[in-house]
Amino acid sequence: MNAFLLQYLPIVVFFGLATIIGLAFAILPVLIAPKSPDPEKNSAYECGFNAFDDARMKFDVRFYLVSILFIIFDLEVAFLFPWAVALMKLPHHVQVFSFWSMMCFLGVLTVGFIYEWKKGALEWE
Amino acid sequence: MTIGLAHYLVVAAILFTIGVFGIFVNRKNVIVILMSIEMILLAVNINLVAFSVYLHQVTGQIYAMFVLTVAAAEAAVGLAILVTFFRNRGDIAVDGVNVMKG
Amino acid sequence: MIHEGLPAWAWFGLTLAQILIVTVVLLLCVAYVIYAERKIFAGAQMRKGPNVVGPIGLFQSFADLGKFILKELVIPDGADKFVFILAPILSTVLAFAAWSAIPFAPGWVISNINVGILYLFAISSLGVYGVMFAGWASNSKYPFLGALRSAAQMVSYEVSIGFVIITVVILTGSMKLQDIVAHQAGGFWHWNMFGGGGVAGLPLTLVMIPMMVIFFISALAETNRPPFDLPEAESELVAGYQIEYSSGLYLMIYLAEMCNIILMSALLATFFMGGWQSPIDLGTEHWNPWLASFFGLFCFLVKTIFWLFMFIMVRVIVPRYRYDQLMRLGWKVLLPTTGVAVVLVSAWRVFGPGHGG
Amino acid sequence: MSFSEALEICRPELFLALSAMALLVLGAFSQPRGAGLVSWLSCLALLVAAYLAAVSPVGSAFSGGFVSDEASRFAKVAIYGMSAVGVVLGGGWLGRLNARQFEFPVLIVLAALGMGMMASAGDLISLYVGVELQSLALYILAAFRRDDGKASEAGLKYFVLGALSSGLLLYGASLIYGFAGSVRFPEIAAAVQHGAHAGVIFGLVFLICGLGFKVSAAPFHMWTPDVYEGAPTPVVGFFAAAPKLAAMVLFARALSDAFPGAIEQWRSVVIILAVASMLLGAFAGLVQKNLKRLWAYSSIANVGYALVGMSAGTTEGFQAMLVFMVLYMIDVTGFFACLTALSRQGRPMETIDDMAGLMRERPGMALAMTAFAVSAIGFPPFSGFIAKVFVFRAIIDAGYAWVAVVGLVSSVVAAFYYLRLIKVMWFDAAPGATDAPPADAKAIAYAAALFSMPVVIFAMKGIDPLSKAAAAAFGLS
Amino acid sequence: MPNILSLTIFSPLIGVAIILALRLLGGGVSQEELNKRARIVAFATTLATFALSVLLVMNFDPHQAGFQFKEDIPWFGGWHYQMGVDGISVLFVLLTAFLLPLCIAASWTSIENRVLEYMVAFLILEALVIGVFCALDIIVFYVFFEGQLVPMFLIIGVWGGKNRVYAAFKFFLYTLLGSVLMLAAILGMIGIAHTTSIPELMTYHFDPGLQIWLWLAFFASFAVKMPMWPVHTWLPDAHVEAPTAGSVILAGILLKMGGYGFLRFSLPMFPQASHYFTPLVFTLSVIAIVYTSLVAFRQTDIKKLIAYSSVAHMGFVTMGIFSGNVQGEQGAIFQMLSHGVISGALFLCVGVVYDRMHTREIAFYGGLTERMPWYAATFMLFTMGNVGLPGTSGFVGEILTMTGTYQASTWTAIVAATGVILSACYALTLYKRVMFGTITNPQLATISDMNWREVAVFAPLIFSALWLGVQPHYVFDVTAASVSHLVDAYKMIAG
Repeated sequence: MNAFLLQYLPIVVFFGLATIIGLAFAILPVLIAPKSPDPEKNSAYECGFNAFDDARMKFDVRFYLVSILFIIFDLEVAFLFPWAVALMKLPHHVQVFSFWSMMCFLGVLTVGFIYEWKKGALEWE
Repeated sequence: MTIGLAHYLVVAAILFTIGVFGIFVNRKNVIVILMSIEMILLAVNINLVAFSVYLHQVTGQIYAMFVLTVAAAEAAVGLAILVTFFRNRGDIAVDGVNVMKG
Repeated sequence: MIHEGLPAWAWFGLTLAQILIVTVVLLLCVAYVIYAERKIFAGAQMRKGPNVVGPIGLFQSFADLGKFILKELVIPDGADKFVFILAPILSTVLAFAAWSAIPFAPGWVISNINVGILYLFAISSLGVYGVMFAGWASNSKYPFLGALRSAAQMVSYEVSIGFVIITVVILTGSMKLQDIVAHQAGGFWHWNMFGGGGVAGLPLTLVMIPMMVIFFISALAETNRPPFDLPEAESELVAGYQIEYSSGLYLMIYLAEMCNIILMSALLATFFMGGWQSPIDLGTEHWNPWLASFFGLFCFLVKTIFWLFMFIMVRVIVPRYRYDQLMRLGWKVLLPTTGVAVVLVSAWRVFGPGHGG
Repeated sequence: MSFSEALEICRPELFLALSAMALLVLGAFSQPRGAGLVSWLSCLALLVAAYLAAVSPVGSAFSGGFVSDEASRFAKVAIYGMSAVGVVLGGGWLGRLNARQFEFPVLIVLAALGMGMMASAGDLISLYVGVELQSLALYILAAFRRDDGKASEAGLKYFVLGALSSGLLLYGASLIYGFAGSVRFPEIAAAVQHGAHAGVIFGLVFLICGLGFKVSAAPFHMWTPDVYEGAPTPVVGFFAAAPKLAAMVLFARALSDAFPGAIEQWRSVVIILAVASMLLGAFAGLVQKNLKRLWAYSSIANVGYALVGMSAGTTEGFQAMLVFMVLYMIDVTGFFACLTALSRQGRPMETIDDMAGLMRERPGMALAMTAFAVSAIGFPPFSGFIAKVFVFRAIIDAGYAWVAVVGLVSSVVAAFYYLRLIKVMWFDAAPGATDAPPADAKAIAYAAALFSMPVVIFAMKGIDPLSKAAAAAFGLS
Repeated sequence: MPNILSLTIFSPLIGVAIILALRLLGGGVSQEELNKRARIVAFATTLATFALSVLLVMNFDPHQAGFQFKEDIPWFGGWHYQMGVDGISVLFVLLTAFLLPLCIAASWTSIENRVLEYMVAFLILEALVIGVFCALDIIVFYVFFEGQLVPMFLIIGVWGGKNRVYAAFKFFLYTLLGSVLMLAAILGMIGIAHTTSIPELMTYHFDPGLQIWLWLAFFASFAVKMPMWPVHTWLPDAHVEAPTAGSVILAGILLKMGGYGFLRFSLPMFPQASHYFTPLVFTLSVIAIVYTSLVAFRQTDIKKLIAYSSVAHMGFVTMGIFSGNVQGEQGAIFQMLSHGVISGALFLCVGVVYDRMHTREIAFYGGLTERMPWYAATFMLFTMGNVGLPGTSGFVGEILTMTGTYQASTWTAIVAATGVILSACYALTLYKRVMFGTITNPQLATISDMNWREVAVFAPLIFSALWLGVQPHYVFDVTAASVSHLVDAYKMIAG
């Protein structure tokens, strides 16, 4: 295994340890806590009513919209990272070029944003 | 064991195959198809990045960035179409997608 | 902290020890942050707060821990058991694992990866899954709605956080957190919140302090903290996605939330306030390395605690937002602002003084 | 190559991109009333882009990622022109439904931009970006009627299979990149000059499969009938025309510029695609009742013919492919313009039986549709004949006479269903009165019909040398 | 007159334009009036075309073997709009232009619906058919050759009888299948010879092995068109269902294109293959002559009977063509011309009674001599012509083809001669059953004899049938030079 990957090994170990902690918290109560289930206790919480209808119901389409918008914008942010890292390491004239390139990119993004705004995709009434 | 190019390619190929199968074998939910598509694209990205490192070129990683971005747009469009489909049909089962046959 | 040349078992042991230390300290911190929160909350409301368990209630959190573990673990009938249990574990794992990239002091970082920011960004994005799983697996309406709201809110603010981080990356030119901290050496006017470029960079303060504030606000939303605690708004959704949780599983959700708050504070300190750098250059590089490290840790802790205090004070002072206000703030105010900030910062760096132009 | 020169080379695309964004903003600010204005401006923008493409300088920009040569100019003029027609046709149609939305023309402009990118792609990255830009816009166009179940189903199917095909294409591209060591076509060509690595061939097959999906060649055709049937008619008219040409040009460029050394390998694959498409298009069309579906199979068959030209692997073959696609494009647009124009008591006429007695009621439309059907048979002296002659001449010259025979026989089989349409229109009695066709669709249909018969005879004098120059620009001897 | 050929070809299209203009501009005019004007325009146009073709023949120099009145305009892709006629084709142009006015006249009253379209279809058909005989570029030839399918398809399908759709489809698909194979061969030839010019292709020597395939491809097309046994089955159907004028065109002209194709392509371009396949052609021809004659004998429909007799007569033509000597070729050409006149006339004769009674059942008729003496006489003349009675044009053609064939293959000629006898049998039986005896069918009681228009239609046909019969040398004078050139070239290569 090379040194590059070795850097990530502690993270894996950390994940493992965290998982152990998590499992411990999940298993401990099972082992030591009392158990007395009854139907009322095990039913879903519904403010005193009996549960009706499927809980996994249809929900507002705006949540979809938000997720779609998120996918787009988050990816654009991901696009910015390498640029941001590299920007200051370039010779100046390339820097200017790369700056304007990214401004074009952001400009396109802005056009999309304006469109969304005007179409009311960002409204939440 | 040293992890070489071949391993990355095999992983990518497996992911790719799972993705393709996910599209054709899946009978339950269109969302699964969307996920399969993402899986295919990720397989491609693994390929690209692996090759890029192996070839000591940055091109592959740039390509992967493009793929990522486009994949996001694709997912967005796919979800949007899925939502309109759902609003018309009230269901997104794959078996339901067959009003037109022939 | 890669130690080349060590045998594998020694390396592994060392790493494990470091991780254990971080974990234990983190758990302790969580305990006392909870305690502090309750105390501050009480103080603001002219109450005493916890004062029974231990001297001035110092062991309150440990008592709570015991109580949680000793309570019955109720899993609702209709729940998807596997996912129901997985959700809090996932949240906890992510909340802990994020710490592996945080630099506590010079050289004190578990994994000094060169894409540290990206790693943190990824981990915090995954946090949404814990919430979604929890809400969905409960098979109950309140959790479901709470999870949806929470997810939508988290992703909405994630974008602004991304842009803010971009400004930081532009200033420092690296995604390695150690580099970011190192870049802010030389006195507080080198901190990113003041432009990160010494005296010449001071005009950027006008951009970077708002960025810091926005990061803070977004962090509140990301962690579902008041005033953006709509997913668990008790007047509407009782407790949001956590309603059905109890005992150890609830503990974990709570733990994860607290961990995340501390993490966000630490990030704020690292990104904008120089991390373990002291506010005034004391020439620590000439000190005994251990002393310098502990001093760095001290600076880091002070800054983190400051932000934690801010977290708690916001909860004390600011009333809760409405959901549409929350979304509007995220998409229509923070997103454009941060976008413009990215442009300004990059333009400053390219065309501003000291960089030709 | 300086940056400004590079911009010069991609000027038409630059212009289109800027206009698309400007139109989007304009539309967003002027809604809901500005849709008509945006529509006309889009049309204008496409025509200007076509002009710019016609006069754009030859060269390659952005380290070979964007190529402008005779081939791309030829294709772009046709693509942008047809897209402008698509805007007019679709705009009028939406206007009649009182569902005018400014997104429609903007999406067509974006799709056209993607097609322009495809026609100019000089490396695997711009290939992919072009394909996706085009496809994403087309997915939305297919599902543009949000409240129509069939349209959204069509959009969904198109999306799923389109995305799958992009995946295949991309996987192939990644393998080619890895094993050939570059994404630029000339460098790939240099790498595969003396026998290609198996990985490259593997990638090439995937690439061909992906492109096969995009041009809807059998056996990657399964989305076509459903999408054509479900999507709105004018949109289908647009689908069937410009994107196919763009995909074909891209196909040709990828094969000729990047894999001239592997011609033996790709030729056999393309021949298989071509033969399968021709036969499937001919036989599966026989049982169709819905005209849109029928024309979907017809388009599969026609893509097969175009692929025949390409599989010749010669300059003549590529020229034949270009000529075929251009002539076919005009025919198919005209046909769908007819379908758009025709309705009976407000219900669109979509099945063959709906066309009964059309000759009595709307002789003009019936004549136009007859012209398209006859042309689709490949009947002289209609444009379809000229197109097929080009294709078959090329493949026979390349020494694959059997492919030509298969193609000709399948065109006889296909003739049966075209004849059935003519028969229904001319011989059968009409069940009821048809509505007056709208002027825009009618004008487009008539213009296309006139092109298909007398005009083409004179137009070929121009198209022939242009397409020859275009084909010569591909990297084949 | 430099462009007389193009003028002849495209003059019918001028009529089309006028008719369309009438339709578009004649806003307030009644349908009746429009129909009438369309008929007049069509008739006048065809007459003008005929006049042009007469002019063409009069200016034709019979001593030259090559192509005359040549025109050559470059098209695209190395193709040329190249036109010209030689001794073989010029008379077919005349025949076409001659029959068309008669067709228009014959359908003056029998076609009542969609008259405009009908006339347009006929005029387009005429242009295309003349184009076939004049084309000197192989692609242009194919365009014209194939192009006439659509108008014919519509003529049968729109104005035909009960089973018209079936017949139209059969006609179209049979012919199309044959001709696409020819197209493949044409494209192959162009690829090898790098020219599309027919005169140049005629001098190009194709590899004998390849010739076999090319010949077969061309044969597929021409044999269907001709039609030869066993691919003749579309013809009776098409004839039965087509309107009278459609049948006239079909039998009179369209069938001749197959024979013309053999003369123009198969023999000169693929001599070795033609020689090689001569036995096959002979076999198919005699089968056609004998078998279809027998089939004709069993027919109950007058038109079908005549259709089968056409197949039989075309057998003589193919036989003559492939005999490879001057008599055979001359006879074949003559037979085609004469058959054009006689079978056309016979179909018109059927049309006369069909217009009146709307049936073509032989059993329906009987004893028409009583009521329609003029008609009976006309029918008699053409029946005799069909049988090949000396003095009529049919005789000359049959005797010459058989003489030619005799030199090439004795047995073929002998078997074919039985066909002459058989044709006498069925033709005379038909005549007897339709014309003689007493009227038994009461519906026939009111049937009237030919009116002046019908007489006017038949008069030129009667004249030409007799004139060709007694003065055949006019034809031979025109064709001699070209035919001997053809035969010489053929013999030189094929031996």
